[in-house]
Amino acid sequence: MTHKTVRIGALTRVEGEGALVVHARDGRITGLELRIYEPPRFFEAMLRGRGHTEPPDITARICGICPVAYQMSACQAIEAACGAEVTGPLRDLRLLLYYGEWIESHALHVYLLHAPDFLGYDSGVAMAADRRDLVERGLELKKAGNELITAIGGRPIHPVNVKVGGFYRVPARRELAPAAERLRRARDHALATVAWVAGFDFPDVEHDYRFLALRHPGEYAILSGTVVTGDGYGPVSGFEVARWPDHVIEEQVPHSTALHARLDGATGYLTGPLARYALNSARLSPLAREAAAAAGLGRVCRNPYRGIVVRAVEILHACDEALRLLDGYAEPERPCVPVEPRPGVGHGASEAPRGTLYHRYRLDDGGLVAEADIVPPTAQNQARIEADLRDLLAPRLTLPEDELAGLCEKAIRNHDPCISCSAHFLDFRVNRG
Amino acid sequence: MVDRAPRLAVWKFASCDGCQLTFLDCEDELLSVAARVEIAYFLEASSAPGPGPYDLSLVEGSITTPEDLERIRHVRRVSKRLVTIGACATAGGIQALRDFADVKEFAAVVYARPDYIATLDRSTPVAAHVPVDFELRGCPPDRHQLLEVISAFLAGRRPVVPAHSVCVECKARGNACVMVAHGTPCLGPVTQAGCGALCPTFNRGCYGCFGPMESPNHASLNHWMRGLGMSTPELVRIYRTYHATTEPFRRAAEEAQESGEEE
Amino acid sequence: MDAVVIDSLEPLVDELRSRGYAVVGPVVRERVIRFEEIASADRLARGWTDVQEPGRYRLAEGAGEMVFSFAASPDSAKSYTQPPRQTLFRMRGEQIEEAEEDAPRVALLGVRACDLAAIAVQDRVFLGGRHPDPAYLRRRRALLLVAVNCAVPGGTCFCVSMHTGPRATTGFDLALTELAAPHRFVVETGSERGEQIVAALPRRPASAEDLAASAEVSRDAAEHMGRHVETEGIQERLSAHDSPRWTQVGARCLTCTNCTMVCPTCFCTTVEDATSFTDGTAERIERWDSCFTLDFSEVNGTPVRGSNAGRYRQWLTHKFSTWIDQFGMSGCVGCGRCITWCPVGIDVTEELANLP
Amino acid sequence: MIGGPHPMTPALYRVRSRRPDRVDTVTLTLEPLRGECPPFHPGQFTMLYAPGVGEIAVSISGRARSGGYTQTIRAVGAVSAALCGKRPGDVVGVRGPYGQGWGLRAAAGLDVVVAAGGLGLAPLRPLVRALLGDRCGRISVIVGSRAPDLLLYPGDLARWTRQGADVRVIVDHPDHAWRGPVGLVTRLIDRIVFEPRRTYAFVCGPEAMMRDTAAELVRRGVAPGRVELSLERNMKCAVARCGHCQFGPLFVCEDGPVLRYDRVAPMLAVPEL
Ligand SMILES: Cc1cc2nc3c(=O)[nH]c(=O)nc-3n(C[C@H](O)[C@H](O)[C@H](O)COP(=O)(O)OP(=O)(O)OC[C@H]3O[C@@H](n4cnc5c(N)ncnc54)[C@H](O)[C@@H]3O)c2cc1C
Ligand code: SF4
Ligand code: SF4
Ligand code: SF4
Repeated sequence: MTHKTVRIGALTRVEGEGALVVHARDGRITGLELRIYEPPRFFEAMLRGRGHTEPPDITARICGICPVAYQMSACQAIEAACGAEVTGPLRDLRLLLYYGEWIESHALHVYLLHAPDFLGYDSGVAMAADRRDLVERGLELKKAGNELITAIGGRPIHPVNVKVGGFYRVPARRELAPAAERLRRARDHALATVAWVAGFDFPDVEHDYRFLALRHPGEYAILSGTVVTGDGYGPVSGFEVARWPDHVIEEQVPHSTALHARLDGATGYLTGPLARYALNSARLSPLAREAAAAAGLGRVCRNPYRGIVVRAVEILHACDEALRLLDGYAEPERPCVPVEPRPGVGHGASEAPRGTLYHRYRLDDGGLVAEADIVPPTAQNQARIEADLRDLLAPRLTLPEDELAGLCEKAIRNHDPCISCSAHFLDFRVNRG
Repeated sequence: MVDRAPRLAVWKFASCDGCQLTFLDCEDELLSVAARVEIAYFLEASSAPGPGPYDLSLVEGSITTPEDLERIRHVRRVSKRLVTIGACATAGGIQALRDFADVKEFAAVVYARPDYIATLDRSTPVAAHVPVDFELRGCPPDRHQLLEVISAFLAGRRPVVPAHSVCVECKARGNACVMVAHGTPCLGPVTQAGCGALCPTFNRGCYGCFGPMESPNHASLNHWMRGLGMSTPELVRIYRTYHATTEPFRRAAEEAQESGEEE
Repeated sequence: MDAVVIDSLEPLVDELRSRGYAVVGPVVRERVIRFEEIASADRLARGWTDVQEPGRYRLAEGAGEMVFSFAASPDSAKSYTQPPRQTLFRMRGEQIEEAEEDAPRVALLGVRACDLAAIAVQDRVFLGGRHPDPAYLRRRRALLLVAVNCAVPGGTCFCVSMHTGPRATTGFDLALTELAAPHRFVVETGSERGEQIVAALPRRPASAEDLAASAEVSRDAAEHMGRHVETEGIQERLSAHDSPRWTQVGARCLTCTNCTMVCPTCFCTTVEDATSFTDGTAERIERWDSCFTLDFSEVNGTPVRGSNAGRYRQWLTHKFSTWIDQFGMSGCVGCGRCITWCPVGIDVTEELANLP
Repeated sequence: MIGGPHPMTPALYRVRSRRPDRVDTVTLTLEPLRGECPPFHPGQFTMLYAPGVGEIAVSISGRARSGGYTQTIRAVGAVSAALCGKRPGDVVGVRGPYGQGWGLRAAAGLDVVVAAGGLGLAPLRPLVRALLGDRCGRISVIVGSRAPDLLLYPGDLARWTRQGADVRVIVDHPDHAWRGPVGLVTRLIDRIVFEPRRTYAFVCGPEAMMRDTAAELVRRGVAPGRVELSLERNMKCAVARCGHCQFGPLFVCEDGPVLRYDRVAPMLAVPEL
């Protein structure tokens, strides 16, 4: 009888703190726990009693990597609860801000966190010693995203200009000009990035994923849409964001401060770039679609390692679309639409760089938050990541442990899990029961 | 003595990762910094953590679990200088709102099995447990200030991180006061500078994310902001966000409550 | 040159621009009258006025075609004479080089008599002592001043008390008085530069009625000062260092520095050091500072003026009393900015009136 | 006409020699890279710039034989520590000399009391040297030091005694070897001989020490107009433009640092002035 334990004490090059423990006996995996030991921060509990204007700023603090995603989902959920809607140029400005975050976050992941895996470096900085040109290109891309967020939101992390109903102040066209200038160069970098990462050596792995993403009639959905699910081959089914609680249920597992999500009773679905691409690739900008085809992505990509290519394509799409919006930008007439609080429930979802991010709020008679519920992407993906790891390890258990550990870390990084986000969601109905 | 590059470590406790990301957001300077210092421990950015001791440790996040309490002592032991960055590490962060509530009830709201969750009753700043050489404020800290702390450390000078109010930067930036001109309540006068007066620049009142300035006069400001239409609960909430448990903001919220009762 | 009349500001703005001046004039931005660069006279804040009181400023609709129907803007000439932040020098290895920041030619259109008086105060501070500042002189020479005689003093103005206005008598290149029905400007010249510019404008000589109307504007303005200060015996009154009044105002003061930042004569600065990661260059920067910060008076790790009362007393006594000892003139020109822009409405005139 | 360098731009000087005085204190000799050291009056100070770290006010404690300034610096913070760490050959920035020095001439023909607390001896050192050089009256030098091993310039003190001055030292915290008096420097006033109505006094040290010493001398009959103190205030520019060192109507940098007690006594009595 042989016992084997693979341990990764602290996952590196992921956002937040996690660890992995795998137990095997007689060549069979008996336990696999992706542990999220990110300390619990109790956001949903803290949100109770706060004003209806506060969740965008407060929930931004859940994650410094994708604060805009939190702000957008929160705003939309509250606007929905209050019967308000942000449309037209103000919505475009929100999209622009969001594209900035996509570019920034994806560039960070592609260049500084993920690419070193394929090229055999410990870090982006180590990679810069040999390939400074590449790292500089990545940093320039990242900076282009950050500048766009800064021009609209004030700063890249926890932007200050986002408000329920729109913005506090809308930037003048001339204030956006430098960011647009930089984006033009970034678009070229993004094109080069797709070609570059497409040439990496990818293990030949495919999983039969069940995907979940937002879908929007006119856009490669980021800011809003309906929820669609499917396997990429067959037809998709969908539901309104407001029906989310009927379909997605979370449960707590003992080894983690995060919860696992189930979709219509089944665990292990995937959200994020692969899901978006599989369900919405037809809506990518023409330039991004071409680049994806040239990179050999096909219509659906089921190889998690190729996630890096999809991310690169999404950077390109974001640059391209942001430029289109910037070129047509006319300063909105007013910075925000009025949002009068009223008792009720609102749901909001948007596509964070790592996947669908859902918020739900119930406001009380005084316009204060009575309940809050947040389901971040990594929590949804955790079970699926564990499944990926089982598939990866099962045939390789004879390999030395440190080699296995290395393989696992890479497989986890494929999904760019943002562990900071995953440590704080719940479903009130479950807990109330 | 052999001249070697100073060794830098970046540590994370309960936080959103934003402060560390601020470091990675220094796109123009990152590689120059990496050339001057050895980034010896930075889990988010590197899978080759070098062993201690470290010349400079940047610590993000607050102390909220029994294990972290142990870990921060370890960090102190292996660090020559320890600089805390961000609201969580310097003030307990937003998660310190648990201090005003019952953490067990909080856990019960969030988790079906709160017994699985190991957590402390309070979220505390690093300085509550170990000596800290410098505290850099902000939720998140300002990129330029972060670089300034690192370069001041390298040059052996006191970092240029003034403790005066946001107003100083607001005026140097050429803003008109949003409170005076628009009647928008603003915490700028009681908040420490550093952000470059971002919120007023975007026509918004400061919400205090850099924490209390050196000599905050919240009683006077509260009185004025009431005149601008803020209610007692609104006043209490605005101080109870990212720096809620710092002494001045804690007192500011209490003052608002007390003066609210008088009226 | 005798006073002339012009009907429009357009040729004046164009002429100034053609002479290489960036024209900076009053415009409406974010519901406040601000001074910023304009490309044409259309941009000016025509038809707007302001309502100013302690701690409160509101833009309001003014008299139709009038361009200058408002009082002091939060912007004074200070940002141009003494920028908020300047690099002093850079040092690399054993080389030191002064940062000769260029002094672009700027025409300030719409400065008031109090602003001119403030510039005179700054001239005394930066040029009149033992260590004159060549950089200040460069900027000062590059500044062309087109004054406007105040017609509508604000609720916080008291230039009459400080003997600095409302009429511009000296220190300008050009001085305008805006008159209504018909809308026109009486232009006086105060320098050779000013005369050359006027000579290039379409103009006609000012008639006796024009001049009388212009004088009437100032007489009327002088009668509508929002505030008053008794300057007689002011130094004696301010020597009451232990008055309970200081504690009272200290309880209201936020030590936020706004009053000193908007004051056109407050000149205090501090220095910062910076070092570059890439080439080791060291830089010294001078930036606005304020006697309301704790660092300002720190000696051996403790501030000399730790209390709010102590800091407020320093500001008020310096402005109105010890400034006279130091520079032979008052540090206050009566523009009222510190009253309007104090976030909690502390009023220097009221504080002075309440001293024993 | 106004031209030339900006008043905030230092001249570059090279550290010629460095002498550690005690654990935290160092005396540097500084010589200009170009040209000569300008003349100075005892009691004046310079602004010393440690490149990239900052600039602080430091009194001139003497002129070296080579013509350079000697300046004694105690490491209390970043800038002073950086200056203390400078080695021969290093370059620093120097502005000045600045300020009003000691009223050497006013003391002519009178008994002189020189009272120093700690580092306050630094600006008094060139004064005592000058006094000993050109006059023959009674000179008493009383020095307070926190501990015996923190005493500054022991060699100078011995030399001054040989040259006829009455030099006395008192410490706060004696060690076993200490045989001298213990306590505050004011206690030494009892032990020295001077004719109060014909005495001129120069005092430098922590503000409380100066206040007490001056008050004691005046109580004994020394005219307040014949007591000089050297004040310390926060200084960023030393040329009356940064505003930091204001003391009532005075700019300590230009009107001081040496000021007559009759002028400043009422102001020293006002808290937070
Ligand atoms: C006229 C004059 C003469 C002086 N002569 C000497 C001398 O001969 N030898 C000596 O060792 N010291 C002298 N000092 C004191 C010396 O200037 C301070 O010790 C020094 O400024 C401390 O700066 P730091 O950066 O090392 O310390 P920090 O405490 O880190 O100082 C930080 C900041 O505070 C300010 N600051 C703190 N203390 C003082 C102070 N006492 N005066 C002015 N600014 C201060 C500095 O500007 C500095 O930027 C003198 C001061 C004055 C005003
Ligand atoms: S203005 Fe205030 S709340 Fe806004 S970024 Fe600055 S410190 Fe934070
Ligand atoms: S003290 Fe106030 S009124 Fe006087 S000049 Fe300054 S800002 Fe204007
Ligand atoms: S007087 Fe007013 S503006 Fe000046 S520091 Fe005090 S509160 Fe701020």
